[in-house]
Amino acid sequence: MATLDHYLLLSAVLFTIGTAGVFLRRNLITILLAIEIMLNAVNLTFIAYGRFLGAVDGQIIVFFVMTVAAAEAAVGLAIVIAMFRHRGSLNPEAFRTLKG
Amino acid sequence: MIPAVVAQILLLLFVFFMLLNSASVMVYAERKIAALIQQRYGPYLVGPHGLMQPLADIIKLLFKEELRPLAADRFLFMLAPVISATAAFAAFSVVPFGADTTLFGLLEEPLPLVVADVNVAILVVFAITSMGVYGIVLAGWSSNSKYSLLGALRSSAQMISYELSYGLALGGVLVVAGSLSLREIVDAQAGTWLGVIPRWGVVTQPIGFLIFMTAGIAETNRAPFDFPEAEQELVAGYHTEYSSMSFAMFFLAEYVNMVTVSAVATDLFLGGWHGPFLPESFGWIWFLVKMSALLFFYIWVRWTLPRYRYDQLMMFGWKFLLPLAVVNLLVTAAGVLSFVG
Amino acid sequence: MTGDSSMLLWIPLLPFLGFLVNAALGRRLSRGASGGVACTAILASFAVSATVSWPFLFGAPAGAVDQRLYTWIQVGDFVATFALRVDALTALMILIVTGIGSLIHIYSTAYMHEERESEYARYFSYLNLFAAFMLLLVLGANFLMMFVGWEGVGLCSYLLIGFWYTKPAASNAGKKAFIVNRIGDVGFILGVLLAFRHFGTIDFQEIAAALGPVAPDSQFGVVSLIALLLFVGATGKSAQIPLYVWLPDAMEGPTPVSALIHAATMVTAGVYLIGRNAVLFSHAPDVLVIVALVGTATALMAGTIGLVQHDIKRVLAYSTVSQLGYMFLAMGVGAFGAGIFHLYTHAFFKALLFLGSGAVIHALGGEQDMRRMGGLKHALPVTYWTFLVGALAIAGVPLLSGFFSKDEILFRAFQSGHTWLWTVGVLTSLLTATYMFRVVFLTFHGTSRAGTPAAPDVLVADGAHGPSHAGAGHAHLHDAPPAMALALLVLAVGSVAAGYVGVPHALGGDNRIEAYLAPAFGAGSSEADGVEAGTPETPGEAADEHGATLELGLMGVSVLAALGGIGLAAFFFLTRREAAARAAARFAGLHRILLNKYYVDELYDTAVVTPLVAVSRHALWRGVDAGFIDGSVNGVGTIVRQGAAALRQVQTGSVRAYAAGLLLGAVMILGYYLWR
Amino acid sequence: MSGELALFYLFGGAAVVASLLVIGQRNPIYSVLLLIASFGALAGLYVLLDAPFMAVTQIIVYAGAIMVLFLFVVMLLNVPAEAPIDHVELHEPQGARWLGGVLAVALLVELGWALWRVVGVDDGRPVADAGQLASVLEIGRVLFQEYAFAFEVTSILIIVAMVGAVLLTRRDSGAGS
Repeated sequence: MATLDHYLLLSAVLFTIGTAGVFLRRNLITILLAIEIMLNAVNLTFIAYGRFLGAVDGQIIVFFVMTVAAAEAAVGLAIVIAMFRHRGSLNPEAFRTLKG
Repeated sequence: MIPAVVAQILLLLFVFFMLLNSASVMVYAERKIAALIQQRYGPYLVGPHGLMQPLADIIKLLFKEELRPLAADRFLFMLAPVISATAAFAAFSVVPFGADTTLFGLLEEPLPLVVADVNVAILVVFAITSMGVYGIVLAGWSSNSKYSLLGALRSSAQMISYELSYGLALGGVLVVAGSLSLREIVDAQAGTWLGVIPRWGVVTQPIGFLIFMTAGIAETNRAPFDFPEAEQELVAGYHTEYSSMSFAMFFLAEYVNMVTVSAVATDLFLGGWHGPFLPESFGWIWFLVKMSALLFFYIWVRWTLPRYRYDQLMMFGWKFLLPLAVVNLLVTAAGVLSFVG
Repeated sequence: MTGDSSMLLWIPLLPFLGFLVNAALGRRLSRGASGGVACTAILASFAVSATVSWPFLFGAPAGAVDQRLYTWIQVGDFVATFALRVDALTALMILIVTGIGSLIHIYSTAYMHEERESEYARYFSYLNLFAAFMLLLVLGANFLMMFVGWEGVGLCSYLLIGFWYTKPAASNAGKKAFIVNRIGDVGFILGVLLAFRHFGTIDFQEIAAALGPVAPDSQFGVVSLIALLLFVGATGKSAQIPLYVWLPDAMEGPTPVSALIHAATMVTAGVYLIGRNAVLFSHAPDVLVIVALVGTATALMAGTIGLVQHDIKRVLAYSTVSQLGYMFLAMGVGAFGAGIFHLYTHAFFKALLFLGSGAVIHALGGEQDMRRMGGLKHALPVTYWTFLVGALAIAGVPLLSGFFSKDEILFRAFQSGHTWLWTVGVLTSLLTATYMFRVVFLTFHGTSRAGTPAAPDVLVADGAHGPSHAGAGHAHLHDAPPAMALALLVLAVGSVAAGYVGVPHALGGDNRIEAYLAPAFGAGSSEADGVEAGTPETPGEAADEHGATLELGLMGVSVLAALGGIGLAAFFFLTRREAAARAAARFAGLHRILLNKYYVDELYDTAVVTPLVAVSRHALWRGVDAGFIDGSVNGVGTIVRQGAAALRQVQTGSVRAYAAGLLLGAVMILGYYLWR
Repeated sequence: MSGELALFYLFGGAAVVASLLVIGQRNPIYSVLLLIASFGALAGLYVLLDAPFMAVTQIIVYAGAIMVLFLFVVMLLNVPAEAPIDHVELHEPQGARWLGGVLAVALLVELGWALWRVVGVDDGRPVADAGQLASVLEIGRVLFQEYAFAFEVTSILIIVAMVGAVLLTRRDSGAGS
């Protein structure tokens, strides 16, 4: 029987993986993916706790997180495209100059 | 006496093979009907009335050489058709096609005629269908040819656009039936009004039905929405580079998808296995009849209507179908609120 | 009796709507349209007021009608409901405001006719707005509501005094009025706050009820302080010593405005304030004495000044001040009924006089200096006769309204034991008669002195009657046009008849108005012993024989005073014009002092204004503002700039670095909570 | 070990491995696909947690829509696989990268620690109203009654995101330059 601890630990691991991804990868798209991983780790926590507390609110929150994630993906990818057109690269370090 | 587990497994295999068969049957039917529409004979050499034609096709496909472009991404190139086929088959798994049966007393407890009975079945179907996109997209991308890529992008764009109308059309029925489980939806359609009018979804949701069928055709990339494989422009689109078995899988997937859509439509709008003159245990016959009618409609449409232009398709999808679906959903909801409770 | 309380809101609302209309699309309206809108609004309001106050006037005069609209403010235990209330007193007031207001609106349609459309609409929008606020003032059921109206009328008076804002004198006068009123308002606000602190409520009735069982302050207590502060506010609004200085300058505004705001209604707000809080004041005998003193002093002072002014409107202004003094005298001796009675009659004849002077000015194309008038009797018959009636009324000639009310006051003053106050009152009434008839004779009798240059000793730049009239000369010497004539006649009738609601018992009348007003000064509907202390005028008490004979005697004296005053005026300004000049020459010093209004303005200027300006310039501006505030602002700027220069090093532009910073923070915070 | 636990380890392991691979290799296409896989595994976990509706939503929204968007972008830009660090065209400081990595590990340690403190809060007894948790009806009720306002607000959020995306990707205004 998987307890709350199992799920929390799992989501901690996933979250860390996402965090590490944000730093280690040198490709904006992959970084966005890593962020999605983090979001999902959080979602898992919410649902696990919702189950543990016997309330659907956890699922509701996840619902909203998904909405936000969708918006974030749309805008983020749009920015990525714009930047790629601008610099021809997706390496975040390619955009260090603070002036256009 | 067969234990339930065994029965379940048997059912699963049965459904699988029936779907496989349905593909070949559909191929034959398609060619024959096309011929009739075009005043030809169609296949008639292989076997009586060319009944063996599908078999011949399959054998031919099997013995073809498995080609793969050099520049292709090997793994994804292999993966794509598998995804398509899997999605196609998986989608059917939650579609019930008959009332519970004991197979004339062979089973001790009645067996629901559905591979997996989920209480959010309709959403599952929806989800798995949306997975189908990946097959196409990956195929197009991995085979690294511009025709494939274009076909893939087109088809995925098309599927995504029409998924919305598809889902909203479902919404109408769900609101009326008040459930996400296909079985309950079907059972909600049992019986008649005034003894003559069947309580089918198509009666309560005529517009929803039309939207659903249109979107379904687009979802399955059938004419007149068959852009992915628009031969004239894209030399068969995303599966240009495919041949032999992998091609067969796409082929299969397309027909299985048609079957799935028709089956779902039957469950949602045509009262599933409910119908007059037949006992419950033979409801699946009604189901087959209705489904076949829809499949015929598919083929009929394909050979009757010309293909749209791509921009027209998108226009139609976003500017007509989607708003219509939304309005339909709103009106339905309002109606349910005011009449039912 | 809580009858048609739902109608109360409409009384102030209708003029307000009129204001909105004229303010919003006045530019596009024709003169007829905007004037029509304004008059309709005020007349409708008058109709509503009449229906509302009908039961009070002719029914059982008891209790009050409330209309609570909503709870306006609620902070802790401070609750201010947006509530309107009508009782006997308010019923009278709203009738005066809307009634006189309507007449003056009508009068204005003709008087302001030379203005441009937009100006015309602006004028009427102000006028309506004033009516709305004045009605709110008198209808308000608590101090806060009253205060809204109080400030509102102040604003309108400012706007209307400075109506011809292109004229420096006018705009300055407006500012002066506004600022002087602010001083009074401070007192008012403090009074209200203290009242809330003391009583825990600001509702008039509740305060009165709270005071009911309490005995009056033996010596100067909190209640007295509240009363005193409120009285300071009253002096500001009602132009009493020491805050009367704004009223004469207010004559820069259009004459109908002077009639409506600075004679009939607004300036009486202070009197109303005291009447409204009769119970409160009657619990503060010391303050009542102060009120009486101030009132009397003001009456005398203003009367003397009025004696020598040359500007017809200024004479009227000073007469207004002195009449207000009378009212405060009445209030001071606890004769609230008499005070309100005089307020009511005064509204009629003073409005009449102002409108009459307006007609004269109108006819003479903006001339206000009496030394260039004269002999207008035949040219302006209607104006002349109505003006004469007004003058007789204010002079207190028997059987006219002024007679009854003024004598009531004097009688009460005497009865209350302040004999010398009574003496001064009589003297003042003599003065009143004198200067009023000086005006009459100088303006209407004798020979026309039109076009003679003004004598050099005219210190005040007489407000020309608006740019539109400037230079019009005396080309058109016409009598009042119909609209103005109508107003004049109605008011004349009023000035004669208005007094008969208060015929004293000595003359076999039943002092109806006093009986009628009595409950309004009690602690609401509830019984209250404090009331009797404050308002000794209950018919039975005043009707005893001794009182009657005494009253008759006093009456005779004041009648003699009035006639004597008229006689003096006739002697100096009708028959022996040169005698006046000689008298002026003999008492040159006194004459100059009077002409310069006791140099009060100059006094204030040196005592208050100059130091204030000096402090503001040197201490506040150069010191606090330039030194401290600017310094600190610039300092902040510098700090920010240097801090930014330092922090700029952190901005590597590498997103990853920023993210690392974020994560570091998260890790540290989490770590902190774990270590604890 | 019960069947549920087995399933948990199966899905959880799949999710972890997939996620590791997502950040573990250079080809964005594969990253996207692996992420989809990990989402699938998570969906499985949601089913274990009596949240079938969320599981399906996860598939439809994440796998079906968001990831397709990613895939599209990757394809359209035809993003090349990341170049190995030694021959990157512009010399980039690696400090932040490694710091980030270390911090991530530190975070994991801390989370583990925090978890270890509360371990055993859930004694593993099955929740009473699993059915009520799973019911779409209940979710709908809560979502549209208690969270109605938030729901409406998200619609605004979506609109803004749409407009923003369209604006950003317009040809004439690339990267706001």
